[in-house]
Amino acid sequence: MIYYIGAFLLIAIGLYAIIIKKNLIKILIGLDLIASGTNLLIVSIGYVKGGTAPIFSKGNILAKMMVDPVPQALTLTAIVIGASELALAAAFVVILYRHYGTLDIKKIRSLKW
Amino acid sequence: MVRTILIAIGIPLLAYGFGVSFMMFKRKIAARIQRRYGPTFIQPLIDTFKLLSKQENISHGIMYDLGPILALAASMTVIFFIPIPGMKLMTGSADLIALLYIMVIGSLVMALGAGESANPNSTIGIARALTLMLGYDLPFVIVVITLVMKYHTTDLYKIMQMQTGGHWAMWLLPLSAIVGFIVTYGALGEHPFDVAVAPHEIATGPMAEYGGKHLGLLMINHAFHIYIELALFVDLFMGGASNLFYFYAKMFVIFVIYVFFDEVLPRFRVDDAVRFYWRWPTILALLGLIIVLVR
Amino acid sequence: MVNIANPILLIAIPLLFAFLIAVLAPWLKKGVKYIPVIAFGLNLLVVFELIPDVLDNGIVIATTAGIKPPFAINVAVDRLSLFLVLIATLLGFLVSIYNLVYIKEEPAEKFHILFTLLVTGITWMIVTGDLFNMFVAFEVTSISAFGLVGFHRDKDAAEAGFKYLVMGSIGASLLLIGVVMLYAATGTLNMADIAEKIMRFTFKQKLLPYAFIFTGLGIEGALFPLNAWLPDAHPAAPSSVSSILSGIMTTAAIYGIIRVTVTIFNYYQVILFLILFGLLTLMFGETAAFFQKDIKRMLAYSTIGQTGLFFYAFSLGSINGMQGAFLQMMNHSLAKATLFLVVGGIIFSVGSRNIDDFAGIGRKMKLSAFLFAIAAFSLMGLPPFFGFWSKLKIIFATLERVNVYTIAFVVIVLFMSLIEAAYFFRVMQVMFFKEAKEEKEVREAPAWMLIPAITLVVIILVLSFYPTPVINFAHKAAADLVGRSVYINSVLGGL
Amino acid sequence: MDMSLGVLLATPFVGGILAYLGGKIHRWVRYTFAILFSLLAFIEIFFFYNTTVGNYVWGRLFGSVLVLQINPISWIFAFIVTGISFLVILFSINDVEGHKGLDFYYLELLFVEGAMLGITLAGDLITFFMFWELMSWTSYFLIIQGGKKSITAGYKYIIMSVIGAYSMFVAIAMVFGRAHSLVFKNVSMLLSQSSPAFVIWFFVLFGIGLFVKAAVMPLHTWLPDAHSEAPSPVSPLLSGVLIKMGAYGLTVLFYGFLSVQLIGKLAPTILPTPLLLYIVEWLAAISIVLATFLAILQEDAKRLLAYSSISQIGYVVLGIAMGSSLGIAGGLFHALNHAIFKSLLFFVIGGVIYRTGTRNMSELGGLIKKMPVSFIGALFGIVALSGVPPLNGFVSKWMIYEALLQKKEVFLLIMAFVGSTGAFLYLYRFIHSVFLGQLPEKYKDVKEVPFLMQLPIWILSALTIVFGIWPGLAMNVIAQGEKFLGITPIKYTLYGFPQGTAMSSLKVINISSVLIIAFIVVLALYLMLPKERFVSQYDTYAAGQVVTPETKYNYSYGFYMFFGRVINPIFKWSADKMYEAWARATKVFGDYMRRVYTGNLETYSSYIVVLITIVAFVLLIGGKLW
Amino acid sequence: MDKMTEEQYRAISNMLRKRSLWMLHYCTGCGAMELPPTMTSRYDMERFGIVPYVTPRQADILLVTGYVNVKTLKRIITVYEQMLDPKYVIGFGSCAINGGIYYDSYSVINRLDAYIPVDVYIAGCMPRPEAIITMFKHLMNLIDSGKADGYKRYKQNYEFYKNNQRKVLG
Repeated sequence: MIYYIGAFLLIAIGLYAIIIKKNLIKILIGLDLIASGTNLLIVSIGYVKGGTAPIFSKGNILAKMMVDPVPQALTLTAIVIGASELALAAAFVVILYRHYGTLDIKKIRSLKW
Repeated sequence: MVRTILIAIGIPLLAYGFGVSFMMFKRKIAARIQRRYGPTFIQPLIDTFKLLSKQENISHGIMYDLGPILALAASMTVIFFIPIPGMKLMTGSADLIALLYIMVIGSLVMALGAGESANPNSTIGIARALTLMLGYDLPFVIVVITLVMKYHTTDLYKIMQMQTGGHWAMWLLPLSAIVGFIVTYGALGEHPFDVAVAPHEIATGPMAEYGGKHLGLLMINHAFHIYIELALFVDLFMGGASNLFYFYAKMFVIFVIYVFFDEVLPRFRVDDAVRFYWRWPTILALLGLIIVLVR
Repeated sequence: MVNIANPILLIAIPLLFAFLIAVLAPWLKKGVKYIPVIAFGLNLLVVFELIPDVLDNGIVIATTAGIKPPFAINVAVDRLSLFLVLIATLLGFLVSIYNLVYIKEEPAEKFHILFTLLVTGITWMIVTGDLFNMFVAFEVTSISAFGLVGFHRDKDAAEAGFKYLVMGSIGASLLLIGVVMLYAATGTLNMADIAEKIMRFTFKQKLLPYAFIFTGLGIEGALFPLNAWLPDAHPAAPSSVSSILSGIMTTAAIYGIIRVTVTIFNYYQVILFLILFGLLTLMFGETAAFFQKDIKRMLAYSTIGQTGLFFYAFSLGSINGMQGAFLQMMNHSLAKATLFLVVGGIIFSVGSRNIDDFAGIGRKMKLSAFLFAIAAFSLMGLPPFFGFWSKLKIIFATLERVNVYTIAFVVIVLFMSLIEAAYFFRVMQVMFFKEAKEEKEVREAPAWMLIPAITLVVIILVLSFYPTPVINFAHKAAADLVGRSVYINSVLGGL
Repeated sequence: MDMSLGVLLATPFVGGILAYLGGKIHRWVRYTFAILFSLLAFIEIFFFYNTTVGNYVWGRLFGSVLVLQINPISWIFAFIVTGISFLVILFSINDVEGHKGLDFYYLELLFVEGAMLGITLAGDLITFFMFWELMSWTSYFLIIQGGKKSITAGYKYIIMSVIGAYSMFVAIAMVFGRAHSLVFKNVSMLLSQSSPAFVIWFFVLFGIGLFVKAAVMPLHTWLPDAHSEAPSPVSPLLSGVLIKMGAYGLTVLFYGFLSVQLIGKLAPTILPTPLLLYIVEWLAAISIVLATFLAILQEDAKRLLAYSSISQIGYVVLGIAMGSSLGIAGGLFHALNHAIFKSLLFFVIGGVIYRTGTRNMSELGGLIKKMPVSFIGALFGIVALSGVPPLNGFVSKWMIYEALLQKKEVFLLIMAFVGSTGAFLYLYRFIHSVFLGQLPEKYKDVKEVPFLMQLPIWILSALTIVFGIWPGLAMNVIAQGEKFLGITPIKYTLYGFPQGTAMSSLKVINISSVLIIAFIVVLALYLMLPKERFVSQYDTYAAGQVVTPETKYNYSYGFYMFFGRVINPIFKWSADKMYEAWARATKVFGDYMRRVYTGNLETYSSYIVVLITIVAFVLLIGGKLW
Repeated sequence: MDKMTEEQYRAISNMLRKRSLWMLHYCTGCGAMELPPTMTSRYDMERFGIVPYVTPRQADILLVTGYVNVKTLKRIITVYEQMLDPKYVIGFGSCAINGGIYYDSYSVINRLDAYIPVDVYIAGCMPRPEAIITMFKHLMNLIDSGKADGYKRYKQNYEFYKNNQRKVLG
């Protein structure tokens, strides 16, 4: 249970950072927090208390005691995607910094309604 | 056949006789009201003859010539649709509603003729005349509708017939009759409704450029016009007449009253004339109409 | 003999070619730009091969790794998917032709990679039968779209791209949360399987995952409060990309919502409140579009409005409504893609995005202006163009039941159509009937940029005058979608 | 026979495309195609004279068949459409020569004709609506070719048209939701079985669409702008034909879909006419009077005629809405007549604009000497329009008045009469300011319009006489049409109406022959008198002042200013201003609405959070907001 | 026979014409002061069929009441030329005859006769209504006998009159 709460807390903090913080880097951190929270959530879904890795070749381990492998696969994928996203975001931040000379989001407002 | 031809020739002559006699009386009565001796009795005929025999005539164009001609022709047409004692004439071909429109032809064509004379006085006169027409048309239409509602027909001859024996619409529909009287007054263009002619302001308005034979035709037309308006009033409100003498007498009575008013009243401004017509005559006419509808 | 009527090829071919671009770029240099054309040409072939199968059987399913669906990732093309795949591939093909001339800025090969991936992602999203796969496709689409939006690397592009990226990744995370929740509840990721298993759940148990998935997809699908990135991102992207983004990407996301709502959750008759999203999206989109001076921004807002319109039609929850929605999707995809392509050409020649600078275009760029007019007419729903039939269907579907609500809906929808007509007519007035202030040398766009638009307009015209097959097809697609058993049974028990 | 309807309908469209393509080769190829195909359509119409061809299925959609049909009622309107369109094309050839984008112009012209023809031939509501919308936007492109101001006018036109069309659309969709078939017969069957509320909704929504096109007050505001700003040859098409489509639609709505009995059942009938029709009659009467008054005060010739169109279409609607045999016949006949004389007047003023380049009446004058043919056309036009015998306007107005008298709807009659008298005012103003009065010095070299532009004027002038003296020609079709609609057909003779049809009989031939004989007599008298000599226009009475060419001695600006003083208080409020206020309010509201797209990332992100909360909450309460 | 009827027609028309004289009074000076009493009840000009009219097209008599200066002469000529034949001109009062008390003014025309043909002059400063009526009677006699032929003279001697007019008006 604590994992779930933790995961959602992470997501909430991430959202908070994106909404309140004015610095682009902090927004990036917020994004990362959301991604991490999600990953934590996925992993914790598959988690079985005291379980082991789901490797059949070792034998003599009950299927029940195995951690569900699918969420882990999902997590790996999600981490990869999240990382690439973050990298792209960082690239954007660099470009923005080049254009505006600042990281303050309040000053990066040329596009409006 | 012979009778038809006789009627066709006789009716306009009769109408002209009636009309021109009213013109004669008018000048004589007016003179007497003003304590003058007044002109010769046949003065209008003399004037007409003089105008027609003018040796020189001018014209501003074809439409200028056609104006008086068509106006006179239209007036002569109207005469055949207004029944006279003992004769239905052509009332079967055109009823009251159509008659109202046939009566307009003359003024409209005359207006076109006067328009071609390129004289602003004429134009102003016509503008005023048309506006005045719009003014008195409203109460007049209401009166006509009142009559139609009362007698359930638009056939002028039938309306006239139903009033025989003293059941004049004048007694049965006094309000409408009063309005009809005022409207006929405006249609005749006498004081205080002579806004269109107004010699002192706009130099006789539409006639400003007309002289000679054209004016002569217009004088003849005026005689017809008086006849038409009076005959229509007599037919509508006084039940026509059983013979020509009574017919003439009734018209004469109405006409004398007109002349009295004409001589003592000043002139309305044109918008005041319209306002006048849209106020009291309209209210009275509507009252008359509502009374007929409710009964 | 390999059966090329295999939906997996739809994903595999362009993916392969996308990597080929990266690999071959140093050798081919400029020649790289022909690779996407080849890729989508092949894809188009596959789709055409698929058409008879789908028409006959209603659905074509392909699996990976030779395991039966619940346990393996599968790809399923039913009528609805085919409908969209066809459009997506077609647009991909045509726009990649357009790109041959249009893309001059370096690094061109990266553009082509991203572009290929974008269309692949969209296709993937449409054909996949697996929820997590949908997420992955969603991400492939998104990331390539982020990149393409920021492709110009100028002020606007960077800002728009960054906004889009933040919004998009939040959306992706939400989608993932929803998917994972469903997995936690049912233990499977296959759509048909989830649908089967979720039937036992009560209404309220299904709520939270649905909310997350809906929101996640809604961000990409430009539903009202989530669509704020769109008017920035679409205009900032190169016109060819805008036409894909506007034409098919939002539609694909909406397809995701439709698939999830109907096939998985079977919610379509219950949550009529989705109508609100449709209507609000429509209202805000069209109203905002009315005030725009920048033509691409105007078209972007118009996309929001159109999305609202067909989402509204879908959320009516009846077969007729969905039929209308599909028709409108098709109309919007074709027309809006054409508009962006044509406008791209016009901007290419005029050098401005301001509507007022388009004065006199109607005389100097006759063909472009004509194409613009036809597409705009179709989008506005003027008879006898295709948009008229779809709008007719939507209104008819709304008023199947006459009550205060439906009348109010219809009034809003029509009023918004009026506003749409108002701003498109304004543009056309400027283009055709306003004299240019200064005589500028404006030449017609290059032929390669016109051919895709001409093709699309020809398709629109054909559909306009012979709409019956498409209408019937859309009806069958809607019926199949609503009768979920076709999909579920054939995925689970099929093959 | 069935297929021939399709051929008829396709003729103008094919002609339009051929004219467009032909124009690329040579302009005369374009003209040949345009004239040929519009004439062809006009000739084809006569194959359907007095026939009822029903149910040529030309397509299927959403489970409903798309049907073409023709009956005597639609024949009348199809006749107007093709006839006037043909003349418009003839007139266009000289008038718009040398303008830009002529190929497109002829394409649109023929497409508008085709769309209007499609409306008259439509046998189901989808076809009807489709052509209705087609007509709206194709005519929009015609209107905005009239110069700078016309763009605003066209914008107004298209917006109002689209609003009207959408209102109609809702009505059609309502019917489709119930009947799943939109063939006219099924629609009327459905409506006869539906609840009164449904029928009233249908009536009102469908009616609004028609009223906008027919420019019945208070939905008329597009008309004065659009008609006056459109290119000269387009105005006759708009005024003569396009607004008649509204009248056609009303006829179909009142008596095709519904019937007098059915409308009567919807509301208690204490009035002589069913309540809904009575309201329509009043709207028509109000537009007659107010539009007349507005026309009186105009300075722009085409604007004057445009207001006159509103007023005259009021008569048409009044007649049609009356529900009696005579009234409907009068309304339909007036629609035909109005198409003739209003097109005639617009052609005339088009010619004047072509030669002088202005339509401001106070700048014109005295053109009678320079353009006699146009003057004759104008003369016939105004005499016919003012409803004076012996021309055609008289008969139809007479029929409408008599029908009103028969039904004792006296107040409507009063308004109709006042409108008609008011027509004398503005028509006189029109013809005087343009053709009579002083010829300005700058127009002393003006020539008569070329032959191709005279031709429509001659033809239409002749038609005003033909239908004025032989109304039976038109009554023949109209009576058939009334029979088709299930109304007692009107009794008529070739020259008028026998006793019993109206309050009294009418023989137009007698009136005209007496008039002609009287004219001949007076003319003979006149010719016997001394001859006149012609004088120049400057030799005129000016109280002794010498009038020179430099003097502007003409009365034409503020012609009825004094009358304006009487009626101006009525026009303090105008529907136009009200609509504009609404539009402004909507715009301001929309401007506030779009501020949700603030452009701030943090705002957008917070939307997401808010939305998840809302969605979750709504789902929590059951997902049902209603 | 033809000649006889012609003669008779002329006689009759002259007889009637003299009974219907519509006048246009061109009030240039103070002479017009005496016209109102002549028109109104006391002397009642209408007895003779003489009525004031408004425009030259309608009128038969042009009444030039008072002195004529250069400016008004132009108007008088215009009006006179606008009148229709047969038309008559009356020089009213001393000023119209020879300039009267303004005879030596730089701007006053002394002889109206030289510019338009005058049929009848009436002397007096100013003429009394009785004199005016006598004048009209005289004019009627002239018309009856066919001697009031000013309009014919104007046409015959058009060049003469025009020359005179041109001299003054330039």
